[in-house]
Amino acid sequence: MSTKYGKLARHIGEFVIEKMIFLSGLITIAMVGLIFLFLLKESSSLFDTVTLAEFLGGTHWYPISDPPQFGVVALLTGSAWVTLGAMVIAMPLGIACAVYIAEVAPPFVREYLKLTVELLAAIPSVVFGFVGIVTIVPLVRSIFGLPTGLTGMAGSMVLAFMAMPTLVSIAEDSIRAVPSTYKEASLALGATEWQTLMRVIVPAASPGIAAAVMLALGRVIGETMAVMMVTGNAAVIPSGLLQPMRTLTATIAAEMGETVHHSDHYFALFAIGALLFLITFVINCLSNLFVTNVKKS
Amino acid sequence: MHRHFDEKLRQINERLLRMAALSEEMIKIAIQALVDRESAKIEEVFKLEDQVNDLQIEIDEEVVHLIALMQPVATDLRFLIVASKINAELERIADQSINICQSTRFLLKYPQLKPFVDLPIMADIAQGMVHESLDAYVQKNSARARQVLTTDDKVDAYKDQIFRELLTYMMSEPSTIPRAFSIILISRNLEKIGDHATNIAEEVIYLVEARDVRHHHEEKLRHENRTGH
Amino acid sequence: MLNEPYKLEAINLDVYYGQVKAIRNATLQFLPNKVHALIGPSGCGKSTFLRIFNRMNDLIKAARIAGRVLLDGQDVYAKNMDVTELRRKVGMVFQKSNPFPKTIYENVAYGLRINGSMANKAELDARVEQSLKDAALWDEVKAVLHKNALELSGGQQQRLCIARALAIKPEILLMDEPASALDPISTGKIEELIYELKQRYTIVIVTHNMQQAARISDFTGFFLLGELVEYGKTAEIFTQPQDKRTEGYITGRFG
Amino acid sequence: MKFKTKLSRLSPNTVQKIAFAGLLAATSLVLLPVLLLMAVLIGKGVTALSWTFLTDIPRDGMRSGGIYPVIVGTCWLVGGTIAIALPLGVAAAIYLTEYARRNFLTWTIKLAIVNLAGVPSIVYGLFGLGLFVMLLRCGVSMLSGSLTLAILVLPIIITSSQEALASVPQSYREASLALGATRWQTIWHCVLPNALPGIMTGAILAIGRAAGETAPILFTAAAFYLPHLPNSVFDPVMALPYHLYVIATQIPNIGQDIRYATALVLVAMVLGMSFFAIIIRWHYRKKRC
Repeated sequence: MSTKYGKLARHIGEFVIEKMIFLSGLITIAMVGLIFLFLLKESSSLFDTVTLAEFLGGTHWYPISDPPQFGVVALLTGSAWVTLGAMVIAMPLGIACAVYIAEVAPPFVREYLKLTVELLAAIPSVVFGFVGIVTIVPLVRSIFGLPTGLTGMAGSMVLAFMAMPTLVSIAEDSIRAVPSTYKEASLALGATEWQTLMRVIVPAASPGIAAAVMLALGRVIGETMAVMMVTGNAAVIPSGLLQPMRTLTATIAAEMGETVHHSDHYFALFAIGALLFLITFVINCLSNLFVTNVKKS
Repeated sequence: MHRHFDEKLRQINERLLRMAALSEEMIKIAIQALVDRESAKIEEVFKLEDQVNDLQIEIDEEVVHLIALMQPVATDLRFLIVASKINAELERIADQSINICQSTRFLLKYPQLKPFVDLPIMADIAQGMVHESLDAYVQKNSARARQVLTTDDKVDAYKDQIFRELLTYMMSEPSTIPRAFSIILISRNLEKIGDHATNIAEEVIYLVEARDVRHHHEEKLRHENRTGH
Repeated sequence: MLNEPYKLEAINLDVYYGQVKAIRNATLQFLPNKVHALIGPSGCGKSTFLRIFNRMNDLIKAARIAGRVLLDGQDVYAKNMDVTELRRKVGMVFQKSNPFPKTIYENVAYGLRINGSMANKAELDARVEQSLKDAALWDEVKAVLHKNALELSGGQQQRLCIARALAIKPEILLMDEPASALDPISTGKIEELIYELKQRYTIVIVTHNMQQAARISDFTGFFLLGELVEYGKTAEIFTQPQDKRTEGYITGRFG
Repeated sequence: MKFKTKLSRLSPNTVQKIAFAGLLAATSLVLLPVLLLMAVLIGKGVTALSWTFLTDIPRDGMRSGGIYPVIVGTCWLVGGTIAIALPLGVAAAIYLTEYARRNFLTWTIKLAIVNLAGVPSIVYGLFGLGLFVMLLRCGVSMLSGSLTLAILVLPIIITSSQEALASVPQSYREASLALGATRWQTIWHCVLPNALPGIMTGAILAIGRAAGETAPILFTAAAFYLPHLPNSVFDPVMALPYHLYVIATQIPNIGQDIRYATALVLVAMVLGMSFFAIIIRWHYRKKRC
């Protein structure tokens, strides 16, 4: 039988363990706060010399000129073009793919298809970048007859693939989550499977599909390495996808290595980081909203 | 599977058997008191009747409890309902013995009318019927129960014979009428005991075969089916 | 009832569930070596009431109580009450059998291992065997003690849960509709088991099946809308209930 | 509109056949390139792969030789990452599922985790640079890299552990508590063993993710060229993903097969982990049913 002393030791031990667990939980939340505060703190130094309007509205990104100019419009436009291009490619393909896997593919094929999608999710982004360089870049150059294939178009195509796993797996989940009674009711009324899909299942799953699109969008905007490797990295405002361009993420990755620490350039890169953080934060909150809506209904 | 319900049923069974034994004993002693002209034995019968009455109430209460609490079905249900009915029949058998004793009390005030020949035999048969019907119940033996049904005719025959014999006494000597009438009543009591035993036997057949053989019930049914009513 | 000391009692007990008063002013006593059944329509607060006694309702944040609960005359809700110690004294069997996904042996040994009360393997083996025997399961599982408990049938799983509760030698056994998910044969086995177990334990069983309460219990309490309408000997409740509402419920005339 | 009327004249079954064919085409367009990619990587990479490639140091400005320090560096980095992130993450998950009440704090934590998962990896890199490298003076080192990657994979570990813990039926906890176990005993003896497969799956996925990430280690841990193994956790290391980036874009006149082989090793490492996780999940799912 346990002695009084043993019982006391047990109580103390448990008290300590529970407090440690609580602390770990707190550390985790603290991390998120810390990341944002840190980005804010480091980037705030930039605004001693540059105004927020100059930063957000400036069209020239000449960080090492004298005097340097830190306008992110070119980079924002670059990110926007690449992202837009990627989503235009990824959305129809990804949703079609999700519908096929969830509702059309025979069961034994379905498992393999899902496995392939998961495979795609696991491939590191440098590998995408590398493969992009050796395959897509020359392809874009020859198709469009360009002097270089390192363009926004190549970036969009690579990103479209990288967005696919997020898009397909979440959309597929939400399609599968539609109660089978809906489907049965529609089929029982004499609708074909395709009619049922388009008029009942996909509309019912649409909040989930929207969430999938948002999450994929977040992934695309935040992607760094692959984009940096295939877009050509020209910090000018692009007028179309067939030009070299540079994204927000690539700018940080490419320039941070060469900056002097605690220089304006360094702080400017942190400011870009903060901007990215905000953009993805908003996108995440939006997709989260869709997901909770789905759960409620 | 073991059920503690079975234990309860067994207890009821035991009580019924004890009651049956007491009832048989009462018949026996009542007839002894008459034949041997021993008024002391009459008191014995009355004492036994008290026990029978107590048992009747106990069994009735237990049956009600078990039906209320255990929701018996099929064999269990038939068993409890039959137990309740046998309980009542046994109590009436005991009552008949009491009636015999009351007639005996009257008879013992006068000299004996005639030596008893048929009456003790008839009492034996009636007592045997009670015994047999209870045995059939315990063994759940419907063949034995049917045997009891046929024995009932014998008791009826003895009753008629005793009645005819005593009728001649009464016609030749009117002063014997009260005594002879009492004896006729006793034979009638014994006949009733036989009837009660018959009822028990019929209940046993219902218990075992789940068939109702009372009042030629089944034959009537068969007849109705044939004629299309 | 009798002049025997009560094993467990609730005095003027109110149970709140958030803003809702789930149980109103219930007072009732449980005697050693008797089976006490709590019956009533679904949602009348029986299960909540049962969980008061081993303080399992501590887990439900919204639940709180007023009134007193006494185990052997001691206040269960006293500040210095060791809840784990209490739960060792007051065993519980749940509505849905919930064996751990471990072996049959490990399920029964779980409570003993947690406490570290067994000196050696032999002692542990013996206790596991005894508990399984007490739960009338030993003969069915003695050859497969190291098989996963989830492979047992529903009725066997529930008896395993009873064995698991018995292993730590409780004094009281709380049962929350222990047979509601079982077929009639398994139910019959559990009922017979309860009849055997009452020789050694104080048993409180919640059931929505009043026939079951009638079959197995010595005392019955009838709950309606959080109120203890009637409490007394089972035989009396089922043959001559004092309250019209009890009569209505047990005869099935109740709207 | 003319097209539409024409289409509506087709029988529903024909429409369905055409539509399904379209879906199949889209699916193939998405998934066939993946298989093609794998085929090319394997086909071109395997020829350059050799025992010396895996065990030799890079030579001749990385144009020849092997990638031994790169592989070892990656393993160290990832090992450190998981050593930091796993206990923290599992503890946080235990706190959230077993202890936390439903209140504003919990809601904030959940939101924080969701957002942490969506933060671009380059932002983690910035954070690591600012906090670990500069502020805490760990320098560009294995330690800084592991810490940064640990924060990156925390959401993965927390969410998968939370799911695993939540999937342990509430009735197990009730049974254990009713047997007189304390809360922690219940978690340790009853909940965690049942959640272990799920937690392991999450951990392995986290390892795969950490091994494949480049951006977070770009300024926190990665060395451009370091032909020997690191001596302490305060040394920078070479890491596979960064190395692949370097030889793919920064080194001119390098043989294609070295690039393919490096990419193949990286992919094999990461996918190996994922497959392992999938197998574990599959195994336990089968066992549970």
